[in-house]
Amino acid sequence: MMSIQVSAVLIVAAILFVLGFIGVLTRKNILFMLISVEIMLNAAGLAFVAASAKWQQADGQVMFLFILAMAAAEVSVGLALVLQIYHQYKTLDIEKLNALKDE
Amino acid sequence: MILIWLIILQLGAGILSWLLSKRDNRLAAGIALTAVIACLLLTIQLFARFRPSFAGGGQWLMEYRADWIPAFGISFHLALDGLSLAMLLLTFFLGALAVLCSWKEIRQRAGFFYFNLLWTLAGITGVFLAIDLFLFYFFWEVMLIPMFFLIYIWGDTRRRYAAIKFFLFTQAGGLLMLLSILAMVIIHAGQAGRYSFDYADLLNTTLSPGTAKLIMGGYLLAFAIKLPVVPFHNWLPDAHGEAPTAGSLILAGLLLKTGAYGIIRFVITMFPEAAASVSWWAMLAGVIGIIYGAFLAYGQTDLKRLIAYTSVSHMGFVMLGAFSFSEMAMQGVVMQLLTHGISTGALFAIAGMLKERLHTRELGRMGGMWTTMPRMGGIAMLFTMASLGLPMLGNFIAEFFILMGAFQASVPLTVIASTGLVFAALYSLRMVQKVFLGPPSVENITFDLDARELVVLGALSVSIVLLGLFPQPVFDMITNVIRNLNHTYE
Amino acid sequence: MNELELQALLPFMVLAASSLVVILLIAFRLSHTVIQISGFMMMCLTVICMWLVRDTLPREIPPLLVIDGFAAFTTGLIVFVVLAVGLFSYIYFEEREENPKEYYILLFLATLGAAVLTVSKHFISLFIGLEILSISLYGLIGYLRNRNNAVEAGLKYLMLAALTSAFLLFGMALVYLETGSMDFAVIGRHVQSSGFSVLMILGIGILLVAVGFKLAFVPFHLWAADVYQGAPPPVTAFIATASKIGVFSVLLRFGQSLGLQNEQLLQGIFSFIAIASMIVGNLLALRQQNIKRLLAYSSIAHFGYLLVAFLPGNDNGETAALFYLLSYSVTLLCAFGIITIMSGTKQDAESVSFYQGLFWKQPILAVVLSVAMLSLAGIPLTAGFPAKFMVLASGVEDSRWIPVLVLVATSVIGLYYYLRVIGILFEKPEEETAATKVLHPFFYYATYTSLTVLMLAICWLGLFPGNVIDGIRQLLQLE
Amino acid sequence: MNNLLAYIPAFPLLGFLVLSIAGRKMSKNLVALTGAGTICISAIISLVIAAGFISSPPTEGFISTSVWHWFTLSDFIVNIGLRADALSVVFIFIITFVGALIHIYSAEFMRHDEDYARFFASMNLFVCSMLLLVLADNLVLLYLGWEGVGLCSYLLIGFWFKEPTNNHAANKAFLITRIGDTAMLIGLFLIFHNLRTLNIQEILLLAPQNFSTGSSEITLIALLLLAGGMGKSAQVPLQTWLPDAMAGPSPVSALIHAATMVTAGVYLVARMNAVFALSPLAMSIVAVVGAVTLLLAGCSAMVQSDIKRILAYSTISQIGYMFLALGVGAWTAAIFHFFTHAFFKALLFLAAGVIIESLHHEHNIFRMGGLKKSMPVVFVTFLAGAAALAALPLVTAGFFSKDPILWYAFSSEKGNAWLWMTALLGAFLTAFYTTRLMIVVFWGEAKTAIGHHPGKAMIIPLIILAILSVTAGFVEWPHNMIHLTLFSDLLHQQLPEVALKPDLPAESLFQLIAALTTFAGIALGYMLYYRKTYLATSWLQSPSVAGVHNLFKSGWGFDHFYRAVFVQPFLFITRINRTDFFDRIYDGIASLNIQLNRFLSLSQNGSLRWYVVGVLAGALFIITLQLLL
Repeated sequence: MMSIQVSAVLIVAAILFVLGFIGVLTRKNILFMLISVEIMLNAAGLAFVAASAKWQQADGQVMFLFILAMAAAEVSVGLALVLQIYHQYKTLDIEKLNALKDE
Repeated sequence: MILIWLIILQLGAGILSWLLSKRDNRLAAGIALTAVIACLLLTIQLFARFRPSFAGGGQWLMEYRADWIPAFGISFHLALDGLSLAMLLLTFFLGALAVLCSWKEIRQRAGFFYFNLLWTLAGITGVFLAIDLFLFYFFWEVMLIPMFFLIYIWGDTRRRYAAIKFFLFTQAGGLLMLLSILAMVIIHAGQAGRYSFDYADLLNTTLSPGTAKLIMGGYLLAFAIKLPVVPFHNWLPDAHGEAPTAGSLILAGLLLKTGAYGIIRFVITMFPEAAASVSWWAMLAGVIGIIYGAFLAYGQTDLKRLIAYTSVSHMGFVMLGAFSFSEMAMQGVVMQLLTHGISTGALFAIAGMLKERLHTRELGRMGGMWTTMPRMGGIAMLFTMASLGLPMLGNFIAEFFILMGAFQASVPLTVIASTGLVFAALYSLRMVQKVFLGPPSVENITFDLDARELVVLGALSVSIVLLGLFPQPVFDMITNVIRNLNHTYE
Repeated sequence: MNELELQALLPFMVLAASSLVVILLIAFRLSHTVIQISGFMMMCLTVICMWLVRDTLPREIPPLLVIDGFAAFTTGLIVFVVLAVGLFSYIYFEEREENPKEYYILLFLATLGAAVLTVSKHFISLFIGLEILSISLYGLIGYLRNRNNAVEAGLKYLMLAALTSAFLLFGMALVYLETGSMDFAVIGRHVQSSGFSVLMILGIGILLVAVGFKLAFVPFHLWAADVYQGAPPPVTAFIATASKIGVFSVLLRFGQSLGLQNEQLLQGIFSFIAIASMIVGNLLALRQQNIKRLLAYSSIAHFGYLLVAFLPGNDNGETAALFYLLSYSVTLLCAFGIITIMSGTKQDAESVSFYQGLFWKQPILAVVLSVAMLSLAGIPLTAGFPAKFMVLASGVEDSRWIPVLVLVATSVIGLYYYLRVIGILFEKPEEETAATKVLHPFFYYATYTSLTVLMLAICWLGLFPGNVIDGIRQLLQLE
Repeated sequence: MNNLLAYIPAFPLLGFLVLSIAGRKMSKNLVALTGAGTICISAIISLVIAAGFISSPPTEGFISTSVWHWFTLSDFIVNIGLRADALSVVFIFIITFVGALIHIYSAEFMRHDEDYARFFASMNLFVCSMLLLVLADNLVLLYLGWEGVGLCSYLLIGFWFKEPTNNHAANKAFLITRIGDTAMLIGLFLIFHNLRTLNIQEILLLAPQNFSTGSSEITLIALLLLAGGMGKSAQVPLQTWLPDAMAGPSPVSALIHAATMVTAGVYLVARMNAVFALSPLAMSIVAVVGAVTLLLAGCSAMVQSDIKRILAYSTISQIGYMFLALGVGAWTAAIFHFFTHAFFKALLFLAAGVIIESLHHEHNIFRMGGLKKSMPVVFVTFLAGAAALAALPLVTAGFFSKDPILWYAFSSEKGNAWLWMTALLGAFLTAFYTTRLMIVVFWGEAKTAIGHHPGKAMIIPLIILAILSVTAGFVEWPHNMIHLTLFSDLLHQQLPEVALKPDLPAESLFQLIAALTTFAGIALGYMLYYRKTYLATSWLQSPSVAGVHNLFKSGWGFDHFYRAVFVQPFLFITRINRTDFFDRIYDGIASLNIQLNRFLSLSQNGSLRWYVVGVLAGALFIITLQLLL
């Protein structure tokens, strides 16, 4: 097996993370924003895996499992809210959701 | 123990009158009056008891101490000396009159009114007695809240603005003072190895001159705002102008005095060198206050604002005297506190009585009141004369001593300050002329003082004359305190 | 895991069980009142358990948890908050005639999450606690899906929370990469031996984004007002108190173990955040007419104050922070209690003008709210004063003059809007609005009583903070 | 005798207290009885004391009593202490005696006024204050009396306060004297600063020991005290209040603004003679002030048409003589002039009051006329007073008191020809305007019908004063005539004698010149206003004469000058700063906060993506900070 530099993985993770972030910033559709956040979470997971590979420990992988579980939970709640939003606003454009603000 | 009773009595009576007010407004006022007069009698009794021992003995006539927050070395420490005693006498005297002034003026929610009044008085009492700095700050703030309510609820049209302005200004100063207290305590803790907020302990803190100046600055700013010293005076005309009569009376008569008390008790005593190093500037601030306040007072068209600005002017004398570091001026300062409390209190009471009758504070709508109200006119004339420093009346003694003492410290400043007497005459005479003299306007036909008002103003008149002619008991009361001060700055 | 460790964990187990109990009760189709009472009982049980196991403390439960005096205090505080929030929730939901039963599941889960945060000493437990808390909160915020733009608030919170969770995780990963451990103590030792490397600081910095978000520090504060406004008042109370207590306590523990405050750069960041939070929070609240938003902004400022106590990183600072959390929670509960009880069937009592003349209609409520506002403003006689005093003292002791002076200045600005609210309470009332309430009298009185008790607690803390301070110091084993 | 001293001010004080507290409920008779009665009692007591002084002078030269202890501050002890020496005795005699007469007169004069009690209360308080002023044994108490009389003067000028002009006059009087008073107060501070005492005797004793002659400190002290005196005694440049002060009732003008209060400055300078004697410069300034004043006021008096203003300017002028005398060291001459002036000027004012009252409050002399026939008693008494004022030689008191002043203005060590000539010119002017006044008022045809005639209570004081105006001078004769110097004998117990220049011309020559000047003045007046009345009117046609006339009439334009230089700027400042400049600063801070709030509120726009940007910004901030450092 080819050994991969930890730093290289880290850079990939960072790129993924930034890409996800850019997604959150640029997307107006709530679903795509959620997906972008998922990408960011997975980028973090990747970093954990890289770190645990560096230290030859299982902790990082364990953490990755937690991240997956958490992401799933989050998305499920998120999708429930999305449903409600679509129900109420008939749109998934995040820009339309601005009833709460300073006058 | 009697000291703590003075506070508890008022707090308790405040709650009682609030709770009972639903039944009867008069009852609430009665309870308040009884409580304050009881305190007054207690204090007079203290005065009688300690009178022989004013001259000698230790620093405190009486002390009470209990642990409060031991982790920080904070204790509930009250103590009485001649200065506090003098201020307490004034507090309860004016307090009783404030209750009497409100007798008819406050018809709505009287119970809550007297609650606030009494709690303010209790806070002021605490300020004059506390010698633990935490406790002092505590009372310093406690007196503000009920005062805020007094202005906010029972004030005049611009009461909201005035009340909030009042609170913000004093709070700003107060917090800086808290910082100074903390800094001092922590420096002391570094030296003594334990926290203590006790006055006596903190007096022994050694501070480098620079630090001392900074720390003193915090205290001084707080007291200067309260006093008030120009340019920190802007809360005062609004608060005094809008407050109900009793509120103005207590503000002018007592709250301002806490600032002066603080300067004497803390600034000058704890930081003698630092205070001496800024003394010229402080005196200058006092002088500016004297002149500037007088100019503004002359320009006002609102009676209560006019009186309020006279306070700015008169408190300038306090600043001038306190920082001239002369025993004579210091005696004058204490005297000024008492006499200004009485004379300005009386003027506010008169303004309040006029407002009850005419429903206005505008000078333009008054005039010729002497014809219809000769008694009030005469008494108003007396207090106008007191305010412009006529001999025979207490204010003269005070200002005379302050100027004479300050003269030793700085001739030019004293000379400028003395011209304040001319300006005092200007605004005082203008006030009397606008209100009482001139042709009587038809709409102003009204009734003269009734018995209750006569008691209020009569008591004030008698006391201002007595202070002018027999000031010695007051001087005796505070001589020892001021001697002790002298030791610290010699 | 030995018996003693299990004992130490007992309160947390009870806490976890309480949501299960609620699920079971719902399964048996029991009424809201029963659920409420049993929830109340469970919380009381938690408190009793904490009392029973006090002798086993402090105890580490490797590798994830440590249950010490600090944790006991913060957990106790959270449970106490939840007791009050539960009571308010009952009134709030009973009035709305909504189906509130599942709400309690989420509430207790969120409590568990916050409680876990207070005992965590490891990134994994931190993460788990935080996510339990967050995910429950999404549900809680959006619970009343048809009202008050709750869903919008829920979604905003969810999106940002998930986003910042990613930051948290990435930061953790970086730290883990540097140190090879996720245990605070091990990381701390690593820092002691080899100092802060660039990656490490970067990791901690990124991690702070998440913490800053949860505590609504500037510039991560933008969500706070919207969420506070959109969520039902009891939930807002929970977010403002319990959730923040949990996160702040983990921040404290993390900071303590790593000595974050000794790092010049991080110290600068913290100072900057503190100053910015104090200024921005107070300024934002200045003219706010919605009391929930106002409290949101005020909480931004208050956590800025708290950071001033955090900055010195010493025992006094910690004591001050804990006392501040205590007094702040009690005070906010009062305020939100009033909002809850004032809220009508159709609308939350949000607008400040709604409270005009409250004093002359319902003096007790008005006095409670005034005391709460004064306490927030840090005026003596109320808990806010000794709290602010201690924060200032710790700041002054450490000579952190700039944050301290900013604190003082912004307190004055803050005072303005608190006074504005108080003033409105004492204005002349508008014409009588017939507010009819058909509540079970017991709960009605219970709420009044609890509000009064809370108010008295504020005053007691304000007047005699000595005992509590001593208690905190004992729990922290400073004496 | 010592014990009696305290009663002199005590009775008027008692009267004041009774009247001010219960006055409104008392009948008018009772009020008059209280008001005038207390003064009469005081007058009797002071007569007893004065008699005692003359018959058997006390061994130390004074009597004193300490009423009570006022205050003590370590070594600074001040008592309410009274001390009467010869100087004070002269003053208390005049104050109580003339005061009593004026009170009796007022009892009738003010009869129909609704504020009868207030009038007598103020008058009694005035007498009490004035007595304290002259009896005080320390400067603090003196200052008390000093301000007290100022207060009463204010109250009485503005007695008819419904008329705004009266109030303005009262305010003006109070303020201008207050300026002088403040200077005097600073003088007191300076004295205390140097001598550590304010006891008058101690000051007089210590001053020569502590100050060298002509040192700047003593000069400053003397000048500051002089400033106080100038304010009270209406000397240039603080004289402008006195003509306006005539707004008060005539008895007030007689008592306060002619006989007593305005001479307080004279008393002060005489009392502090040792201080002034140490400063030649201050002495010369006193003399010059007096000289200038007497001339300026004399000029103004010539052209006034209001009878009381004429008398007011004349008063200023006469007090100018007293200052001149003081300035040249002729202490006793000054006091003697005060003594006689009190009688004849009080008389003139009271008589003027009668005339004004009878002519329906007519003040303009040109609308009077022909009163010689219709009011013979008033005519005779007025004539006596006018003759005394004009210093008609030998037959009037005014001559005996003014003549020494003229003489000393030249002959004293400190005097010179200029001062003498000024005084002489003043004497000429005096004679002229007195004649003018007499002729215009009493001769010619009646222009206003007479209302009611005065009653006994008003006539009797006039007669008494008229007699005194003629005879009071006989107690002191010029040295070269009869060697009778009762008055200066009395005063020399207290005041130093004049030091004369060596090699002086004969005194008689000067007396002759003075007498001729007086007659010249009378003759001119007679010419212009009796024989050739068209002359005056024709002169006034020419613009230069009219300009001078207006200048004189407006009191040399001092009022305009002060208005432009002091009053208007002050009013301007107070007006533009009415809302307090500092308030703008705090408003600025407040609105800054509000602007910041508005600005920050923009960030709370409800857009989630914007909030994400916030998070990004925060994260970037933290990261860049780390990367940079």
